[in-house]
Amino acid sequence: MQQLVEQLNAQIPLEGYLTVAAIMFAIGAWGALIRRNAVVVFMCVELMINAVNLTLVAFADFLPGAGGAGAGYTVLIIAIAAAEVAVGLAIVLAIFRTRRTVNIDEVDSLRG
Amino acid sequence: MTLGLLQQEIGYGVLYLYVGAFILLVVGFVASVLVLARLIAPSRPSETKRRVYETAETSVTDPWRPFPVRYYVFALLFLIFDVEAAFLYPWAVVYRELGVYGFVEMVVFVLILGAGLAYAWKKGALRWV
Amino acid sequence: MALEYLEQEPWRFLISSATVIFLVLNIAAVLTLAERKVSAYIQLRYGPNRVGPRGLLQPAADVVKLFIKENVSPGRADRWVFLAAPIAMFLPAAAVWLVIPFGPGMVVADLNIGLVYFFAITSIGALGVIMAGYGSRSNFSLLGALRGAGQMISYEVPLILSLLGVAMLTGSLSMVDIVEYQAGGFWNWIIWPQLPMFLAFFVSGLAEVKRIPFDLPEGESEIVGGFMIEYSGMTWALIQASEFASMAVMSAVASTLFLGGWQPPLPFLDLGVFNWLWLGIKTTLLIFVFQWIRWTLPRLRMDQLMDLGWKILVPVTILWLFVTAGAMLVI
Amino acid sequence: MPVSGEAFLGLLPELVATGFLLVVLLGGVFAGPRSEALVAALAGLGTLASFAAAAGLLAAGFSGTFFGGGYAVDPFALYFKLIITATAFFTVIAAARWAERTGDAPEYMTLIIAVALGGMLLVSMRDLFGVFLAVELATIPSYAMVAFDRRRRESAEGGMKYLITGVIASSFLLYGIVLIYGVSGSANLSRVAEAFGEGLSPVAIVGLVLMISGLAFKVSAAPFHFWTPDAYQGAPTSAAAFLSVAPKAAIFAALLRILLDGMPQAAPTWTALMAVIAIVTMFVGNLLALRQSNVRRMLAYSSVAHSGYILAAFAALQGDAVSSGVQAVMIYSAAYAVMNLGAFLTIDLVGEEAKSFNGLFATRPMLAAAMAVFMAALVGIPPLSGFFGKAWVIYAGAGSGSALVYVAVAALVVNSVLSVPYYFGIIRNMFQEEPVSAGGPAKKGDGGVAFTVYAMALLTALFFLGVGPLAALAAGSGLL
Amino acid sequence: MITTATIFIPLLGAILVLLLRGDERLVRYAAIGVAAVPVLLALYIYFAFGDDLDAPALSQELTWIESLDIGYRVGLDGIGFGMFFLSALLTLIAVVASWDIRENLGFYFALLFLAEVGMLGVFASRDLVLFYVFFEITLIPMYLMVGIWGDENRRAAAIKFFIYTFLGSTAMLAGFLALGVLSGTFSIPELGEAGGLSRAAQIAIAVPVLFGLLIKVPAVPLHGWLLDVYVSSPVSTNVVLSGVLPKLGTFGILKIAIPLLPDGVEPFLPYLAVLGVINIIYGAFVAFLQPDLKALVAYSSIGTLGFILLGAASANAVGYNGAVFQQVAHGLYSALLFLLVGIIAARTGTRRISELGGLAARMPWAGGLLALGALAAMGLPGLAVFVSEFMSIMGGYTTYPVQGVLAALGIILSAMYLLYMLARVIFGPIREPAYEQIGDAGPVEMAAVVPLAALLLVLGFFPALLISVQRPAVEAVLAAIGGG
Repeated sequence: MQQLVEQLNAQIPLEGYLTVAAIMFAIGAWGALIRRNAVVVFMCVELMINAVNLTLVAFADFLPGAGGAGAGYTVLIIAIAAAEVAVGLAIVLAIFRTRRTVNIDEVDSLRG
Repeated sequence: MTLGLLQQEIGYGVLYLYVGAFILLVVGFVASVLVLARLIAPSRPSETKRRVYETAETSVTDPWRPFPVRYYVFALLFLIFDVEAAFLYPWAVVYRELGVYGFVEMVVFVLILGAGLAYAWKKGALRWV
Repeated sequence: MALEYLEQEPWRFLISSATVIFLVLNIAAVLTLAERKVSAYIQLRYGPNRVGPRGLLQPAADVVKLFIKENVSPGRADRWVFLAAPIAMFLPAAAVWLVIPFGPGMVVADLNIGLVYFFAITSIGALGVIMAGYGSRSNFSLLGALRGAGQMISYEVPLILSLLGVAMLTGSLSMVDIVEYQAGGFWNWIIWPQLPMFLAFFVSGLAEVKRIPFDLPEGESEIVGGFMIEYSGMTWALIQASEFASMAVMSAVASTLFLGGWQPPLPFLDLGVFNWLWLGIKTTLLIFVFQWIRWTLPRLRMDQLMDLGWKILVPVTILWLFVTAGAMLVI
Repeated sequence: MPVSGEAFLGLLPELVATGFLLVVLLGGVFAGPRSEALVAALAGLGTLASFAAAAGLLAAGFSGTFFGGGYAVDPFALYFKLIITATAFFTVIAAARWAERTGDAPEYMTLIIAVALGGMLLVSMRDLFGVFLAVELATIPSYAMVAFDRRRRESAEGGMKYLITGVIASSFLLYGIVLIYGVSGSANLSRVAEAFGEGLSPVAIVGLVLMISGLAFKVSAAPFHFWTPDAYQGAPTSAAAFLSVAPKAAIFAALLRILLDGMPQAAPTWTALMAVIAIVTMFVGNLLALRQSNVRRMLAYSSVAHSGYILAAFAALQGDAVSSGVQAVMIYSAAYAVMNLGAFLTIDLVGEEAKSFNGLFATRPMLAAAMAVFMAALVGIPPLSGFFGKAWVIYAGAGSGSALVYVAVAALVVNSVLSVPYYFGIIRNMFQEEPVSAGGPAKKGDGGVAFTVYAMALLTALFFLGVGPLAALAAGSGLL
Repeated sequence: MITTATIFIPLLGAILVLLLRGDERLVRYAAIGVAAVPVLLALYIYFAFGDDLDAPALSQELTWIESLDIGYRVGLDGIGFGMFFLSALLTLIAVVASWDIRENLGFYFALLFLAEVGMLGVFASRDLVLFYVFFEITLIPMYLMVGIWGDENRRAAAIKFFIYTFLGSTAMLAGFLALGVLSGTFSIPELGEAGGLSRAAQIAIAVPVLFGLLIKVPAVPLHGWLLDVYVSSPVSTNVVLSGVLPKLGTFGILKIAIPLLPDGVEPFLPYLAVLGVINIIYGAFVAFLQPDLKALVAYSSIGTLGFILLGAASANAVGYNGAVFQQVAHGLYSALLFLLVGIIAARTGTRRISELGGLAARMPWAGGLLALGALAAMGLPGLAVFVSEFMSIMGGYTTYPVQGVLAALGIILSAMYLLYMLARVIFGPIREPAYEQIGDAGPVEMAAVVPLAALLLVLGFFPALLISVQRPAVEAVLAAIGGG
């Protein structure tokens, strides 16, 4: 048990966090670029932003002298992500009202 | 007191493990209750039972269609104030150390949000029609 | 020193967790009876009095009945969402207990962000309601669920804002610290400087747990049960249980944050390890107030409900936030 | 960390803008439904006051850094604040009547001020997270501006495309910033510079590339340009005009500060990157612009091309040319602001199809002359404003002493020629074609737009008179 | 100050004619009045400062972009003065000759005056950036003049003209800026004195600069834009287009490329001479094949421009003087020929050589002057062109014998096609009965062409009138590049 606790409290190496975050980011980016449903794209973007937040918090925890700066920035980033999604959903709603679809490929009156 | 001290000693990594474990425990428990009920309870399905209940009338519309937009407005407002809280709580915790500067800063911050609320109010976004 | 206890730690956790779940279920069960009894006394009736002495075994009978009842689900429902909804609703009612200190040192997990944990877990409830309404694929369900979601997220805002004062005064988000802060007698309880906040919290809490006069998602007389219309048998039982349990949670949190938690009202009433009794008493009182309100007030209209939340509670909490901040600066 | 009085003084333009933002929003809503004139007046006053504050600080030679070195108010920043507030002011004038017709004038004006505010903060940021915040403050309202016109369905569509690409780009930018933060241990540019001085780790390079990609997205540099035409075509004209000018200038300024203050040691890496991006961007913008018959799209691709020209100046930020490269970006931003604002707004008075410009000289000679001035300026004919921008880029490139930059400069020359057909297509339509009989260019514009167009035409044409002082200002900008 | 006034008076004129609404006659008179002012001022300068163009009264310097040492610096010298005067004169003549312009007359004159600002400015500027700015100012007015008032082919012609010359000038600008950044100044006199650039740098700069200037001339492989524009333009535009615009290029070579980049241009000089010869011979051959009278004149013009290149490449006093002189001579005769072609075409309704014939009988004056122009073009002694072509060939022969001989051969070729043209158009029987009715050139037309013819004769007999002015400047250049 003591061992378990020690393991749990022993720091997961920074690389661990970074790798997980990078994978999350990649999945999010991949999804955001290939998915056609606007709402799903937003979800993917959220995934990307949260991957970044994870990276940030990990850095903040590991960097000597970073203090609470990293965590503080995370809160700001969350707020910004919320704002992005709020505006995004409003626009998607406007699109849906006129076209009854949120599929990006079907929204194509602008071309050239 | 001993247990509290203990938790400080063992650190937060374990505490969050507890949270996760507890949530799993609850979910597992509830799920097993459902399974148990399924095993015990009788099951005699019929077409009528499978219909949707709508005060003695057959349902004519499918509820899976777009929601009225007003829900969305409230969701947005909630989002704004919820995120605001994320800023206010850290501020609140260390408020004693901040002094006048912290007070003024918070007043400005909250007033700007208040302006948002006033705007929404005046625009009728808070009216449930 | 502490490391000696480490060997016991998993057992402590398992036992305390099981206790909490047991507690939650029992509270829910007891409250079903209490609800009916209170309502009966308010309405000058007897209430359940057949099963066991004074009807005390009624909850057990109910459980048995519900266990053997058929579980009917609508044919076109989204099965998994439908089944997951009760879990999602039960979870917050149970998980908040994790951070509530029952007595000195008696807490399952003393998170340093207990308050934030409380909000986070509570807001899962709204998700459960939406899942129930959406998963049922019934008009009434969805109507109720949407109302519920609108109501719960709207009242989440004053709920969160109303606890800011607590955080400011105590300088901590840990429930344990907050209770410690209120030691020394009832005049030290946070309710006194934070009375408007407490009222806001209490009203929002009522709305959060969808109790009358805020039971629009359920709205028996108009949408005949709302989001839980399609549930029956054990799934219905779970929803009911979680409703009662969340009422208890809300009361317990209110007691902890505003009424001193396990702290005795007067210093000489310190019961030592049995201080959890004080928490129990306070919580019970608050639950009684919940029930009292339920059987006294009529249901609000949706627009009244929203107005109350956004146009009264939110401004009031913001105002009192300024007052608190200013007062702390001056004093 | 109390804020000193000096910081309040330095933040005056931003504070004024913030105050007016709230006043415009609430004033517009609370003053009742028929208060559009008041709203426009307030918004105009706000941007003007902000401009005056920035100008005052600049005149007083104000300079200082605040918030732990994270926010710099120096002539460089103030110069860009002047550009931003001035374009915001003219946009407000041009948009006043239009916004009135939509019925949501307070919101539109608020968005304009918000974008301007974001831009103003951005040009002063010396902290990478601050940069991100300011970029978002400038772009999130701009999504709403693009999607603002509810009467045209293209508007929401353009807004959605802009938004989706924009938020993805923001994520890239943010990831890059976080990685750089992780490598440096701080997001403050001074600390970043110290950390980068000790050598570039792979993580730092990844961060740098991600960050530059994110910012390149926002200035519609290729290969991240594809949102530009859709967004500008869908957007209300005033929004397209403003967004193609002010936020872009701000992002270029921020990029300059980040690269020069934050990672001078990595210059070989990013100048090479910039050179490649610049060359590709120019060609993509011009080649695609050649195919457009819609003037909005044409101008959108033209703005892509101009981003390429400006990025060429970034490539030149090496050797002896650093100072002249900075000047090139500064001069180009101002030059581009006046000419592009005018060119876009002319669409409001004429029409968005190239054909609607036919015979404009016969029907409205003054307007045709103004548009000809804009087109010629965009090509880079002296002594109009665009010429000085391009000349400065070439000047900087010539002094850089790098072969890759010479290639970029050569590409700039070739692209300037490549752009002649589409800009002069408009001139040809105006002067050489017969007016279209049906409907024709008789679209009734309003006074505010016309005023702005003529003002911009005048500024574009007389830019050469002011270029001397501007250059002096740029040379003493304080950056480096 | 007086130079600045001369340059910018046409700008005021442009505004004036735009503001004048209504009577076409009034506009014409106003335009003539405005256009006459620079001519008079130039004449005043000639007589007052003819032997001392460096006089402080003529030059002016204002700071413009201090940080890069770019300034508004103007002043005259011998190399530019001839063209300075000619630009003013040809603009006046173009105004007089604008009889075929009916629509939007005021706007046409405004553009013409704007172009005049640019032309005068180029020949007077003493700053590289200013030079470039003036160089480009001519572009848009010329584009619009061709594009609006030209014939059916005007759209393509105008844009082609623009793209070609813009490509050239932008490349030239890059060269100028590189020169400025390396030298630290853009002042032409200072650059002439400083000179310290390495040979490699000079070559690197000379390439784009020469490229740009040669397109403007145009030297033969780069002349693709010329024919369409010349043929499509209205007559009065032709006067300026052929009389002045090519000289912007040659002047750039004579005044900037060779003196400021001596080492950079030096390796290219033989090729420049070759290009000149190619121009001469190619122009002559192709002119031979043209069925269109205007096209024939256009190619003849290309041919004679070759002598300027040859003379410039010679890098000796005779050749260089010839080149400078040839700029003016070419301007005079080509403007004359284009005007006469216009007059003839207006009367006969055609420009096809095969459809013309025997015009001398009905139009003795116009026909005679056409003959005079053609004789000037083939370098008949006694006319201005002879002087300069002879000097260019002599100078060229000294340095590059082969090219010199070939150039002389070119004169013979040009004589052949010009005489052939004259024989077909002026002499012989009257080809169409309709031609019996046509009359000779009217007084306005005569007013436009006679001064040119007169100047051709005057300069032919008294070349010293101009050479004395240009000689000091040429000698200064040659001293600077070490030729002699």
